[in-house]
Amino acid sequence: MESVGNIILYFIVAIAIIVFSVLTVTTRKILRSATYLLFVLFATAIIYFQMDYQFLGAVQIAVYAGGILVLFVFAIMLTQQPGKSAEALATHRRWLGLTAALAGVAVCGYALFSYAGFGGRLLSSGVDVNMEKIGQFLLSTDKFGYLLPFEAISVLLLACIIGGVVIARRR
Amino acid sequence: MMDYSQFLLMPQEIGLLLVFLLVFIYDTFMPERSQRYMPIFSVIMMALYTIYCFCFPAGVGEAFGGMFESNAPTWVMKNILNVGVVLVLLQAVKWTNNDFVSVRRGEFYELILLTLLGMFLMISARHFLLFVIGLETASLPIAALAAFEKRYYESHEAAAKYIFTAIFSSAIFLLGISFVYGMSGSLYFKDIATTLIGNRSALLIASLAFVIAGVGFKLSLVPFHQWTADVYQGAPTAVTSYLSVISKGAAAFSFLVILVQVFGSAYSQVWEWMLYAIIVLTITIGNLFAIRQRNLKRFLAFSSISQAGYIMLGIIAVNVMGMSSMIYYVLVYIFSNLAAFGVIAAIERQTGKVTMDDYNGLFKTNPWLAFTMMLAMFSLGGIPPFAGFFSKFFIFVGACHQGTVAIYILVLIALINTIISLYYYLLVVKAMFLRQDDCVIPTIKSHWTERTGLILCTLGIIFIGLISCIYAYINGTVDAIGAMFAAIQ
Amino acid sequence: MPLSLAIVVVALPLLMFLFLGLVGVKMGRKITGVIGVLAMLVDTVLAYGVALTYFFGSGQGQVVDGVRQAVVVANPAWLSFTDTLVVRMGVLVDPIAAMMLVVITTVSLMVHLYSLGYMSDHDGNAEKGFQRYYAFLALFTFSMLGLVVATNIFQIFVFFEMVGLSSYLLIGFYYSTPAANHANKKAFIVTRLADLFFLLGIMILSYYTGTFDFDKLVFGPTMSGSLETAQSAISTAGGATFMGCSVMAWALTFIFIGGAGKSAMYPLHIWLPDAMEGPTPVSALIHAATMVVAGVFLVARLFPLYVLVQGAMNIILVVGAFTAFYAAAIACTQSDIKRALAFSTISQIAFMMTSLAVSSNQNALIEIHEGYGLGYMASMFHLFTHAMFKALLFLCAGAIIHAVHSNENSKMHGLHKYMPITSICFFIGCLAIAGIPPFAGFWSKDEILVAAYQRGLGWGIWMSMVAGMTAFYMFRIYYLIFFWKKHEVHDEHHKPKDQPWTMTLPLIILAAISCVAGFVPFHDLVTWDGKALHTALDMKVAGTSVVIALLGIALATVMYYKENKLPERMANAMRGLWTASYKRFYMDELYQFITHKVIFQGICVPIAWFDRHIIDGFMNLMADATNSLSFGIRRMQSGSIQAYVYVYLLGALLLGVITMICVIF
Amino acid sequence: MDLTLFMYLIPSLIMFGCGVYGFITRKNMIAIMISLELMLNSVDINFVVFNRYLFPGQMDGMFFSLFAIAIAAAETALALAIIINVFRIAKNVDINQITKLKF
Amino acid sequence: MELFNNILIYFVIVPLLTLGGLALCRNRGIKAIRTVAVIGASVLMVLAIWLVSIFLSARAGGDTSEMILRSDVLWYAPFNVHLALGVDGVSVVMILLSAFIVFAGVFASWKMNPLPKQFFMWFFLLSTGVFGFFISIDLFTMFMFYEVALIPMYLLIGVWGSGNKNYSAMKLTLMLMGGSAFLMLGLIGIYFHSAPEGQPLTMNILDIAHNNAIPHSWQYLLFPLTFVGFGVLGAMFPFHTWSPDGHASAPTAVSMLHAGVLMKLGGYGCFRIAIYLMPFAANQLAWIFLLLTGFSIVYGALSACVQTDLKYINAYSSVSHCGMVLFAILMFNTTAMTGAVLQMLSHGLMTALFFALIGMIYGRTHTRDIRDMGGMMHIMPYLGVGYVIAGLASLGLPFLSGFAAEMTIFMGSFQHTDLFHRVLTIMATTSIVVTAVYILRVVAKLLFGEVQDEHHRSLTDATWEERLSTATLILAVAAIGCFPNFFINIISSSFDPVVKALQAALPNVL
Repeated sequence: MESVGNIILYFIVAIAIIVFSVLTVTTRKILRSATYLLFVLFATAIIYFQMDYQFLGAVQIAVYAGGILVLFVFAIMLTQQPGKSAEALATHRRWLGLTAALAGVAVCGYALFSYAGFGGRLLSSGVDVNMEKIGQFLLSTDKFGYLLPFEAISVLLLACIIGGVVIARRR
Repeated sequence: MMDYSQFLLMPQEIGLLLVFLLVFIYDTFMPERSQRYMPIFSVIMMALYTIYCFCFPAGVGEAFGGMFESNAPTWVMKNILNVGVVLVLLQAVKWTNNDFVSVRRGEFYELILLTLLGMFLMISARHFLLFVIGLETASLPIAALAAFEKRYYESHEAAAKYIFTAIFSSAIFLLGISFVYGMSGSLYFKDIATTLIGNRSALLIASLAFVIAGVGFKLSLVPFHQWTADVYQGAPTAVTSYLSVISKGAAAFSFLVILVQVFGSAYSQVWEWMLYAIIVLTITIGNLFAIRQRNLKRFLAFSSISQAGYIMLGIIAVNVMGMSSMIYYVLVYIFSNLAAFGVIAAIERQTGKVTMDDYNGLFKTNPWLAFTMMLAMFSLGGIPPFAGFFSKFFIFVGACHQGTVAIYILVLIALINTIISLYYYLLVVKAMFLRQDDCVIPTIKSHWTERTGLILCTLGIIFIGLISCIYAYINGTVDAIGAMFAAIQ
Repeated sequence: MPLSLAIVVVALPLLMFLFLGLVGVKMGRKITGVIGVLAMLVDTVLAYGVALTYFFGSGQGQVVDGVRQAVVVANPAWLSFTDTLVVRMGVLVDPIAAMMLVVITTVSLMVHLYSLGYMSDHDGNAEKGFQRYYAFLALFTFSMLGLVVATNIFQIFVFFEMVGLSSYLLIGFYYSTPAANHANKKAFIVTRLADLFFLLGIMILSYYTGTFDFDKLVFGPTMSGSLETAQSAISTAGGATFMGCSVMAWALTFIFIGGAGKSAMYPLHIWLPDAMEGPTPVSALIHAATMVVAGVFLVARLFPLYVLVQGAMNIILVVGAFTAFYAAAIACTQSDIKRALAFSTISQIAFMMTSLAVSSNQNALIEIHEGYGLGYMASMFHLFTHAMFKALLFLCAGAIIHAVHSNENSKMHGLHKYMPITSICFFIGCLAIAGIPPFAGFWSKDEILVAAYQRGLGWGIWMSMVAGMTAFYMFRIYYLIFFWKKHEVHDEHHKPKDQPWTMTLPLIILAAISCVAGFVPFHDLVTWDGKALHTALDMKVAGTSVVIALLGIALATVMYYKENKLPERMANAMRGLWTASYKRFYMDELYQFITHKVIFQGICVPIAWFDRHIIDGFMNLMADATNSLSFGIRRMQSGSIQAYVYVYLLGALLLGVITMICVIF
Repeated sequence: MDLTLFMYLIPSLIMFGCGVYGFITRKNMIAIMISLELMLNSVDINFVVFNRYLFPGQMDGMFFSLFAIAIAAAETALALAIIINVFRIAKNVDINQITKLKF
Repeated sequence: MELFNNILIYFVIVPLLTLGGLALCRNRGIKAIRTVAVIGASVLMVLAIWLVSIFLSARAGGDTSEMILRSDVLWYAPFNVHLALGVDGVSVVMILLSAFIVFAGVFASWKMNPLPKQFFMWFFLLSTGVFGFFISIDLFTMFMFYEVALIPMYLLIGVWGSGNKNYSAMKLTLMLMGGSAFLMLGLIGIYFHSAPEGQPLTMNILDIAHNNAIPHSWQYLLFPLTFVGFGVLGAMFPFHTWSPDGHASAPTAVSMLHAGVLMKLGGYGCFRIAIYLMPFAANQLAWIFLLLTGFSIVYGALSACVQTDLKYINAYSSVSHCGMVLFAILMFNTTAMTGAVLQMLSHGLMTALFFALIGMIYGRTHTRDIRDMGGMMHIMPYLGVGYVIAGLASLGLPFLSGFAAEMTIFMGSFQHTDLFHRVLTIMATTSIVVTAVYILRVVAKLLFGEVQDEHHRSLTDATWEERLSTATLILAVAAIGCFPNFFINIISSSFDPVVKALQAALPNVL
């Protein structure tokens, strides 16, 4: 039996995610869209906290909300054109999007809900996810250690930096 | 806890990183006047590294708790990619020295090397996280490369199309992996495989579909292929050639590893038929679109789509013969396609012409270029005695080794499609040899690097098939890991 | 003289052909002609030597116990189908072969000699293609000789083709003229059609009997015609039937059709009149004396088999008897002298066929009576005499044509005054063919009529009637050429006259032979079983036939000796019949219709259309369909990322859903 | 009332669906990027939830999400750079404008 | 190297060396090019004649093995692909035929223009494929050489052809490649059933035949694939339509080599692979193909009757004659099959002769429409006589090659005990009349009659190289016609294994 607070929190988060997700993709103003995305990301962070993954939640807020969204806002500002703040949607496009989204949700939903292994699982308590553990796993070379991906993603980021340089250069 | 000696199992990756660093240092710190030797420097470094890799085989074993695996086939595959990259770089030397891109030429080589590193990770990864990182490393910088020719609008459009589709596909791929994770609780291929035995749930099928979609994007399998033509056409030719051969080869190999090692138990009835449908669609649609293309790069894009379908035949075979044929096919495909792209690049660099009609009467003015192009087309079309014939034959044999009548029918469909493909390959030959035109491309003098690249490709096209030890060697290495096909059900 | 010289007799013309064809064309025209004549002379001498040795020589064992045996001089294998079915290129000398050697070489020599003059203009210069002409003559002679000495039926077929070829080449000697061009094609194709049946016949025959060789089919252990051998050959077929008839009947009928094509039996006769487009000496050699009797020879060769297969023999009888009349009827109205002679030839060959066919007997094996085989002998006899006098007639016609430059008898008339020698020779020929004793035709035709009467009264009367018609039309031609009215001389410098000696000499020789050939003792020498046949002149038959012939001649004299209106009136009185006869009963038109309208327009053209538009169209359609499909689906590649992604996602979902449906449900 | 696994999957799924919808319908390229962020984010939730509910013993899912966030950041950075580049040359960010390469 | 002690390998090496020699020539050095080509072709001819004598002496010396001059070098170990060489009587005569036609072809393309060097290079690549096909007894190498022989056609027709050459070249290449697509699948299928369970798979034809391990159900699948695959090249109805267009557009020497030798690859493959390796299905399914081929014999001949283009006439005639080849092969007895090989020889030589002559006439008149020509016999007697001889050979005159071949076929086919086969044979036999019709029609229109075009009067007769080219072929045609037994003795014993296999597969046949 969950604590009532948890349940209420869950509903708030769930509804927030749903509502703001929908708003993100339906609003006509791009800046608003970015803002709604921020709310969704925050709500996601709350789920992570609820799952006891505080570190992840923090990263979510720091990287996503703090980093990526700022990027978005900069990009929006850079590409903003006077008088063209709103975009109109073509109806056929909307139907396309709707069918694709619904089909995707239906298929994934069916697949997930029909899977026998998920039924009735509850949140187990007493999982200790502390920073020390995370740090050690992150730099371990044994099984369940993540040293190699850690190194690899640095390469990825380096590559993206160089790529960004290539793109950003005037010439 | 921390056993850094495990890095010794990945000499190729580390070596590549070293090459990258050298190139990076050269690019960053060498004086301006010696910058123009930078491309040659990178080519030489890459070539030396490739030779080194050939001479010193990587060890066999697993590292990082089974996250990374090095064995003979991965070593061979990486070497093949190395060779391809050397050729790509060689052919790009002159292009990167032109005034418009010379400023960024260092980045070109660096990005190529980094994406290659990503592909190495894909090939050796036995853990989904590492695989995803490898995949992203291999695909994201290519968007930057596609946008390399800044003066052309097409280059930007190609980059945009590529990056959007790539991110979308990675999202789909991650969704699929999340389902897998939900079912198995692990990201290690081996652990997943053991927990998935006997699993025929809808979730598994959905996740398989998404995983196939995610990797199929890299391989440009139908229906995940539509970015291919636009990007190939818009991107600089050097990038296109890189994209069409190297990243396709790496993706094909890792695709096989994932399907066999992770989903091996779900072969029959599940991904067998998925691949079946995809192969039929890929080969057919690729061919149908290729027929009408006038732009040679776009044409080769569709041709490469259908070639990917043939590569898939080696995967659906799920046996040693199929896998070794697939690796061999990639090797041959690298040489054939790079020969074609080399000719296109050489001509485009000097005249800016890339459509088939521009090639009318090319044989009169540029017999050697036309000859090389013809060999490339014949090899792609599977005409003996060129290497393409052998690779095609072997991959069909490999597929048929699976034994069911359905596979025979699949091979028949593929074979009928080879006729269509032959048709459009011959269109190029026709333009060069049969057609006459008033404004023929004038006789051009290609740079020695281009020429060297083309000669190497030509030699490859002619001799890879005739020298049997190459295939025999690949087959031997794959034989060593033949046990992994035992999990197939 | 050894019989093995027969090989030389056959081979010499072949060598001449090769020599004249390859070397001769580089030499002078006249010299090649002379060489050809000399070679032919040698060949003739050798052939006579062989024949005389065979018939009258001693010590070679040809006659054993009163049976004249065939001698196989050489028989090398040429084409081995299976171990038993082997085509051999052999040389066999037996009575009819020896007789044919004589006939062929004689006529050929005459024609060779005659052509020296005929193939030259009036100043004695040889025509263009002279060498070619002699080469072809030599080729023909070789082929015909090869045919008659054949040791197996397939060899006969081979040489059937070869004589067909030579005939084709010689008819088309003046290949620039459309008529010759057309005629040789027609001749070849019609005979080829017949040869098709011949081939089928051989196939059936060899399939059931397992052999081609005459010594297993028709020759007994004594190497002479033997009904027992034939019977055993037939019985190997084991009574197999096809569509109600025994396979042997089919086989032999087909083989007869092959012979009928060469021998111009109705309805395969249509090529022969057209073949007259060739040079006249060629007509004399090929289309009167030798090649056209190949069919008769063929049936004679297989005589024991035919005797036992009643059905096939009856067909021959009916066809022969009808053709004899039919051709004679047409000959009565033709204005082109060569055509008239051609129909005469057809009629006479039909006589020979009929003669062979009347020999058969319902109970042949049971009662072999005295006169049995008379028809055979008569047929061969008539073949021999006919060759001589018909060659004579043709050569005379050639001389006339050479003199007046036309085939039409309207351009001739009254030539007797200008060409007396020719006229006399022609007259002798006419008497011979009309059956007036003591000329050659009388003797042979008399035997035929006797045989026909033996078979049945109806057949006898029928044949006698045709004999009468023969006399009539021959003299009609004779009178129209040499008398009727005064010759209109157009050019005083080129008055018709007797031709030079090269042409006249053969006429005289042949006329002489025609006078005496009737006295050759054929009944002793040429019989189907090698035994001498005892015959006596049947005065009843001989008498009537002479009377009928004289009546025919008398009628011709009344109508055609002097210019008068009688023929015209008679023609008008029987306008329909006359026109039909003149138009050869519209057989050519019928053939024309079948070949052009039915086969060409009705089958070939539609098939060619079908091939181009349906079969090839289908292949093109597949290519076009692929192309247009390719064009049709190009909208899929719309250039919009969102559309791409849509396809991507739906593709993945569809893949999943369909697999789910298949796997789970 | 229990908070089951599914209750967390539902918002995640809807988020993903919204991302798909947004990708296909939006015209502004940045808006499309935003939609993609939704999709990537929903996948992260999946991983975390699966990890926490089903396999709490290990932290694979959590780590995956961690890395996925980093990857998403890199992707976004690169994509936005390209968008801006396109904006420089095409003077707008309308996705319908970049359909020159087709057929 | 043991391989190089085998004379057979030189049939591949010599054309390749010639190819290399030509590559060294200068583009404009026409003399050098000709010299190299002639040397290459002559060496091939000498080799072929030598091979015949080796074969004869081997047989005379009591060597009764199925194939002689066997060599075997492992090539692709994983697939057990060998470079396996060996010849039996059929291959020997086919090699002889090819050598003759290559020789004649070189002279027929003496004045080839433009790019003579490239032309001869492709030409010799083509011959490499042809010879390689005939000397191989390994499925893979056979197939490889087969395709090597096909593809040069595209350029040879496309670059040096005439008329609607682009279309024709493409059509020909695609249709033949389509056939080889079926073939490839068939070969792969055969490979996977080449040995009994537990034994290593093999590509060696002889081993496969001896193993006789292909399950019957698979034979039903694989036999049609292989037969149709080869049948396309053998111009089997309804897959023959590439032939008229292709031949019409091809340059002389290419038409010669293609009709003369390449189309023979089809018939050869049909019996060596389809029938020999799958006797059961061959017995069961033969009737379908018999109907098709029997039909195409008459069909091709009738179609030829209405054509007006010389090459089309010949192409349709080839359909008819090649139909006869396949028809006879399907009769499954030694005589008919021997006839089929004779017919291949005969058709090869006389069609080559035809195409050579047509090319020479076309080179002078610049038209191939028989309606525009006439009386050529006056103008170019040598070519005219050659044409008549070719025509006579085609319509099956004795002492020329066609007769021996066709008669052997008809006689052999008629030996079949089954009524169905015999009726079909009778149907096929009718073609000899139709053949006569169209051949004589052409001869009459083209050679005889009046000269149609006054310009033609100034044309010249054959030059020395043209004479040499045609004379070679005429001699060969006559040689086969005059001494058929010589060839039959070489050929017929080669069919014993095939016939035995067929009998073993279905004892109640034959």
